[in-house]
Amino acid sequence: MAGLPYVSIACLVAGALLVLALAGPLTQRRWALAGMGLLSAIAAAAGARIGAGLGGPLAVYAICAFLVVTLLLTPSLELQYAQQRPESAALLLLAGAGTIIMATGGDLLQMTIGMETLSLSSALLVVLGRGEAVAEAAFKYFVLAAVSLTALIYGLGLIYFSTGSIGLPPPGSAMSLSLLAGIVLMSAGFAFELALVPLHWGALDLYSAGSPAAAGAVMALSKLGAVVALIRLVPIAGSSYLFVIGMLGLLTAIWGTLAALGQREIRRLLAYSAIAHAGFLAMAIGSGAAGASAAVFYVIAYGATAMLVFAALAGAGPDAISFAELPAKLGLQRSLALCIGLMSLAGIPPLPGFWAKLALFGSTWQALGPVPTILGVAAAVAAAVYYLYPVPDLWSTLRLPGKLRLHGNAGVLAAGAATLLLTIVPGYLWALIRP
Amino acid sequence: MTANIVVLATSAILFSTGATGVMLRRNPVAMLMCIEIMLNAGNLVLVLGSRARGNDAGQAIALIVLVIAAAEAVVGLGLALVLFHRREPVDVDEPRAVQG
Amino acid sequence: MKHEPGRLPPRRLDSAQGPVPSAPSRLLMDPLLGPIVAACVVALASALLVVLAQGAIRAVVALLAHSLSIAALYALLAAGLVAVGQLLIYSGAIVVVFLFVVALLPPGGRELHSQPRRVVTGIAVGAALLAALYTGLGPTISAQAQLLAGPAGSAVPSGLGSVAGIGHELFDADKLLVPFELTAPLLLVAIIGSVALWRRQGTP
Amino acid sequence: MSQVLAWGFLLVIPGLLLGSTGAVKRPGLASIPGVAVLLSISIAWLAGAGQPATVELDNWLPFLPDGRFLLRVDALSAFMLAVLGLVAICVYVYSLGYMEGDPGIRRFFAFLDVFVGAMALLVVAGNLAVLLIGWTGVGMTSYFLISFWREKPRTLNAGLQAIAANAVGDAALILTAVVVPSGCGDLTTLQTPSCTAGIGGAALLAALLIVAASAKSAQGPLYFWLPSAMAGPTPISALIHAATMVAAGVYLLARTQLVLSLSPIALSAVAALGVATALFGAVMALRQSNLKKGLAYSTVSQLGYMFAAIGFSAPFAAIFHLGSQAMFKALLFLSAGAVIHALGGKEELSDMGDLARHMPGVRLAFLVGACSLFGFPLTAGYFSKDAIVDAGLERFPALAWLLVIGVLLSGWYIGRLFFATFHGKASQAAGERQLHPISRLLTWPLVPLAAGSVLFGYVNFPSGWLARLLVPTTSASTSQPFITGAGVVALALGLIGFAGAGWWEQRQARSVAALPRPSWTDWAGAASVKLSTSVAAIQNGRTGRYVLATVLGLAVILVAGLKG
Repeated sequence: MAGLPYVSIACLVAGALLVLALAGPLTQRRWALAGMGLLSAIAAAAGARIGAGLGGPLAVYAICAFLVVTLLLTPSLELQYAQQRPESAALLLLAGAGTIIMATGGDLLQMTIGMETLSLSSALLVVLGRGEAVAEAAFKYFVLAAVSLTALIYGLGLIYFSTGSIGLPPPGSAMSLSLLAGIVLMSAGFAFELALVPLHWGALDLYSAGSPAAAGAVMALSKLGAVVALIRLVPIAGSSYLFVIGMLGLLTAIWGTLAALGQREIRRLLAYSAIAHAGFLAMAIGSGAAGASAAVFYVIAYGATAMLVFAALAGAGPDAISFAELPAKLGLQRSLALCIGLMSLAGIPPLPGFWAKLALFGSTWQALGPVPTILGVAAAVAAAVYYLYPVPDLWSTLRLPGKLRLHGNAGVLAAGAATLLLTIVPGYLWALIRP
Repeated sequence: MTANIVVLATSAILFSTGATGVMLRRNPVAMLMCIEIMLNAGNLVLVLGSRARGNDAGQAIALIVLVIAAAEAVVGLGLALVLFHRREPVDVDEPRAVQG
Repeated sequence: MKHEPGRLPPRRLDSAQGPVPSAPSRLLMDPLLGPIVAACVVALASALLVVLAQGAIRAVVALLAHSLSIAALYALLAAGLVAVGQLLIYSGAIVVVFLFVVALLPPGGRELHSQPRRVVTGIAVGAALLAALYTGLGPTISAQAQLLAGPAGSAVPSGLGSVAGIGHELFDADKLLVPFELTAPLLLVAIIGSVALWRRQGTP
Repeated sequence: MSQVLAWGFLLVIPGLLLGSTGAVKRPGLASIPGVAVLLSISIAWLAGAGQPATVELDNWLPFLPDGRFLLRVDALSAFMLAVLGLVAICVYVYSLGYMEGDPGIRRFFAFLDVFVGAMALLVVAGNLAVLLIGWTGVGMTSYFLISFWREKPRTLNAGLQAIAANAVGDAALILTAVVVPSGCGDLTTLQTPSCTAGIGGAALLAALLIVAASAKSAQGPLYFWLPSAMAGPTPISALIHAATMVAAGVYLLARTQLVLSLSPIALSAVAALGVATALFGAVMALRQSNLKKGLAYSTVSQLGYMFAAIGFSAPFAAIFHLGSQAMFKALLFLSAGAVIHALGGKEELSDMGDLARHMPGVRLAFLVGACSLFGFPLTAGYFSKDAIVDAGLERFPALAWLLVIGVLLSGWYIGRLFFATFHGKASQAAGERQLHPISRLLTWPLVPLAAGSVLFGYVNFPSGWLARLLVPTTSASTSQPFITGAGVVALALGLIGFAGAGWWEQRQARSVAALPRPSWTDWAGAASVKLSTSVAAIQNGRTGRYVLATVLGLAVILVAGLKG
C-alpha cells in the first residue's frame, strides 16, 4: 500500500504528542507552542517526499502550508478556556495528519480513517472556541459527518463485497451495480467534506460559528483533502457519474452564490462563499482528467486566499461582525489584508483566485458543455458583487493611523506571502501539478 | 446461499432504518444510537463480503471499523453532553444560534 | 488492538463439505439459513425499537439487543473474532457508555414527541433511501444466488475467520497494517477530544 | 521606445508608492510625472519615432489556450495611450484642486493611479489573458471610486450596479479567453480559421466580444450603471466614466473588428444596438434634472455612435470619434465639476442658472465642449461624427439617417444643459447663494481639453494622417471629405437643436425637473436580495431538517449515480 507519506504523518502525530506532553509549560508561552507546532509542520513538509505517491508531495506541502498559517494564528485563537491552547494545537496537527491520510491513502479504508480523523478533530477544534454557537454548530457538523461516515463505510463494504478488495478499483474496470453503488456512496461521503449541496449543512454552520482561525483551517484542509480524494475516486465510476458530480457542483455554486448575495455578516458570507467554491471545485472534478489539475490548482489557490482572509479576521471576537464594524475591529493592516483576500476570492486579477477561475472553465467547457459553463461563469462573476460589498468600507480605513507591525500579524504575513507567490508565478504551481 | 441475500437485504434495511432514526429523533444521544445502527449495517456488509469472497480481509476491516465506531461514539457523546450542559431535555432543533 | 484473541472463535459448521451440489438444491440446503434469518429478524426488530422507543433508556436496551443479535449474525457468518469484538467493544463498551450518559442526563434523557409531519417525512425519506439502495443492490441480490451457488463462489474456505488468518491480514505490511496503525491518530483525537470536552465542561 | 511604451503601465507605480505611503506631502503630485512621461512617449511614438513591437513571456498562465504574457504596441494602442495620458494629466491637476481637503485624498489618488495603470495595460494587451487583467482592473477601480464617498447615500448602491454590469462583461471575456481553441487568444489573430474552429465558431466569439464591450461601454440594456456611476467624484466621471474606461468596449471591438466581420449578423446587431442606444441616451439626457446625469446619458449616446461605427465596419471612425469624445466630454465634465464645486456640491439644475456672470471662463469652456459635441463646423466632433455617418450611408443608410436625427437631440440636450446652467433665471434659493472661489487648478486643465475639442479633428483633416497611421489596425479609408450632404443636414439639425434649447430655456421660467425614474435595476437588486434571503432561510439551523436533507441528498446522489 505504497503512497502514504509516512514521515509526514509521523512528524505531525509526534508533534501533537509533544505539544500535549509539554502542555503545562506551553499553556502560558503561546509563541513557544506555535513554534513547536511549526517545527513539526515544517518537518512534515520536509519529509513529504518519502513515501508520497498519488496526490503527491504537492498535497502534503499545501496541507503543511495551511497548518503553518493556522499555527501562527494559535496565539490569537479564541478559546472558551485559555488553558486548552495546547489541545487545540494538537488537534490541528492531527487534523493535518488526517487530511494527508485522506488525500494520499493507499486504499479506501485508509482514506476513510483519514476523513474520520479530520472531521472529528474539526468538530473538536471548533467546539473548544468561545461563544454560544460553537457547541451547536459542532454537534450538527458531527452528526452529519457521522452520517457521511456511515455512507463511507457502507460504500466500503459494498466495494469489498463486489471486488473482494478495498484498493481503489482500477479505472475502466468492469462495473457491477453494487460496486458502482459503493463508489457512489463513498464519494458522497467525501463530498460531505467538500461541502457539496445537498450535503453542505454541517460544514456551513461550522465555518460560520467557529473562531476564524479554526474555521479557516477546517475549511482549507477539508476542501483540499476532499478534492484529492474525489479526484481519485470519482473517475472510476465512469463518465456519467462524472457528469452527475459536475452538475451537483453547478447546483452548489449557484446555491452558495445566491445565499451569499444577501449576507451582511462577514463570517456567514465567507461560509456561503465556501459552499460556492466547493461547487466550482466539483465542476472541475466532474470534468475528468483535464479538470482534475484545475481542481487541485483551484483548491490550493483558494486555500491560500481563504487563509489570508481568516488570518485577517482572527482575533476579531466570536460574535457576528457586520460589515460596518469591520474596519474598527480589524485596524489598518488586517483590513488591507482582508481587502486583498476578498478581492482574490472574488476573482479580481491578478490575484490567485482569478487564475484559479481561468484554469477551471476551460475544462468544464470541454467536458460539461457550454450551458453549465456559462452558468458557472455567471455564478463566479456574481460573486464579485458580494465579496466586494464590504471592500469600500475597508479601504476607508486607509485614513486610520497605523504602522506596519510584524508582531501578532505573522499569520497574515505568511498567508499574504503565499498569495503573492501565487499571484506572480501561477505557472509554477501548475507545473508542479502537471509536470 | 440464500443467506447472503437475506443478510444483504437486512443490512440495507438496517442502514435505512438507522437513517430514519437519525431523522426522527430529537434527543442527541438517541441520534447517536441510530448512527451506531447505520455503522453496524456497514460492518455487516463487510463480514458478509468476507464470507462471500472467502477472504479474511473483510473481517479484519470490520474490526478496524469497530475501532472507528468507538472513537466516533466517544466524541459524539462528549459533544452531546456539551449540548446538554445548558438545556434539558435537549431538542436538537432548538439551539439555532447559527442559521440563515 | 484492544481485544486480545485469547481463544479460538466458535468454529462454524461448514456447509461446503463434500461435493458441490447444483445451484437450486444448494439454495435450499444452506443449513444456517434458519438461524441467520432469525438473527436478522431480531436485529431488524431491535433496530426498529431503537428508532421508535420513547425514552432513551429503552432505546439503549434495544441497542444492546441489536448489538448482541449482530454479534450472533457475525458468528453465523463465519466471523467469530469479529463477533467477539462486537461483544466486547459494542455491547461491552459503547452501549454501556451510552447507558451511563443516558443515566447521567437530568430527566433520564426524556425525549420530546415528534410532530406527525416530521415522522411522515422522516419515514418517507428513509423509504427513499432504501429504494435508492435497492437500485444498487437489487440486481446483485437476484444475481447473488446464481453467482455464489456456482462451484467457485460457493466454497467457504475452512480456515475463514480464524484468528491466525485475521492476524495475517491485520499485521501484514502489504495488507491492513497501515490502516490498522492509522487508527492510532484517530484514537488520539478521540482521547484528546473527550478530555478536552470534559475540561471545557468543568470550567464556568 | 516601443518597449518602454509597452511597459508604460508600470510608470504609475512610483507615484502610487510615494503617494500612498505619504512620502510626498501633497498626494497626487508624485503621480503626475509618471503620467506625463507616458503621454510624451506615446506622442513621440505616434509622431513617427516608434515601430510596432511586442513583449512576450512564455508559459505565464499555462492553463489557458494562450497563456503568454503578451504586450503589443502599435498605432492603435499608442493612440489610446496618448488619449489616456492627456485626459489623465488634466484630471490629476484638476483633482489636486477639486479634492483638496478631502480626508480620503490619498486613497483617491491611489485608486486613480491604479486605474491609469490598469487602463494602460488594457490598451497594450496583446492577448486575451492580459486584456482580462486590465479589463477587470479598470472595472474594479471604477467601483471603488464610485463608492468613494461612502457616507453619501446610494454611493455603494451605484458602485454595486457598476460591478454587476461589469461582471456581465467580465463573464463574457473570461468565456472568450477559455473557449478558444488551444494556442488562440492573440487579439490580432482571433479571426484566423484555426481560432474560430471551436464550438460556436466566429459567431460565438463575436457575440461574447459584443456582450463584453456593451457592458463596459454601457450599451443597450447594460446602460443602467453609467448614470448611477455619477455618484463618484466629478474628476472620476470625466476620466473613467466619459473619456477612457467606458470607451474600452469600443476599443475592444475595433481591435477585433475582423472577428465581427466574419459574422454579418454580429455587425448588423452592433450597428442596431449602437443606433438604438444613441437615440435612447439622447432622449434620456433630455429628461434629466441633474447636470452630471445629463452628461452621463450624453456619454451613453455618444458611445452608441461609436458602436454604430463598428457595426458600419468603420472602426477608424469609431476610434476617431472616441478621441474627440474623450476631449469634449472630459471638458464638459470638468467644467460641470467647476460649477458644482462653486456651488458647494450641488448638482441639480434647479440649483443653477444665471452663472454666466460669475464664471465666464467655465461657461466658455462648456460652450466649446457643447459645440464640439453637437458638431459645430470645424470642431473635432464635426469631423468625427461625419466620418461615422458617411460610413453608415454606405452600409445601412436607414440607420445612418437615424443617427443624423440623433444630432438634433444632441444639440437640444446639450443646449438645455448649457442654458439651464449658465443662463436663465436663478432659482429663488439661489438668490443668496454663496459661490465658492474656484482654484486655478480647476480652470487651467480646461484649456488643453478645450483646445483638443476644437483642434483634434485636424489630426485627420485634411491630411488623413491619423487614418494612415491606424490603417494597419483598423483598415480605414484615408480620404476624409470636407463636406457631405448628410453632414450638412446633421450640422443644421444640431444648430437647430442647440438654438431651440436656448429659446425654450428663455421661455420657461425653470427647466422641467424630471423625476428620477424607478429603475429596473433597483427592482432587480431588491429581488436578488429577497431571493438570496429566502435561499439562506432554508438553512434554518434545525438539525433535524439538516439530517433529513442530507439523507435525501444521499438517496438522490445514489440514484443519479446509478441511473445516470
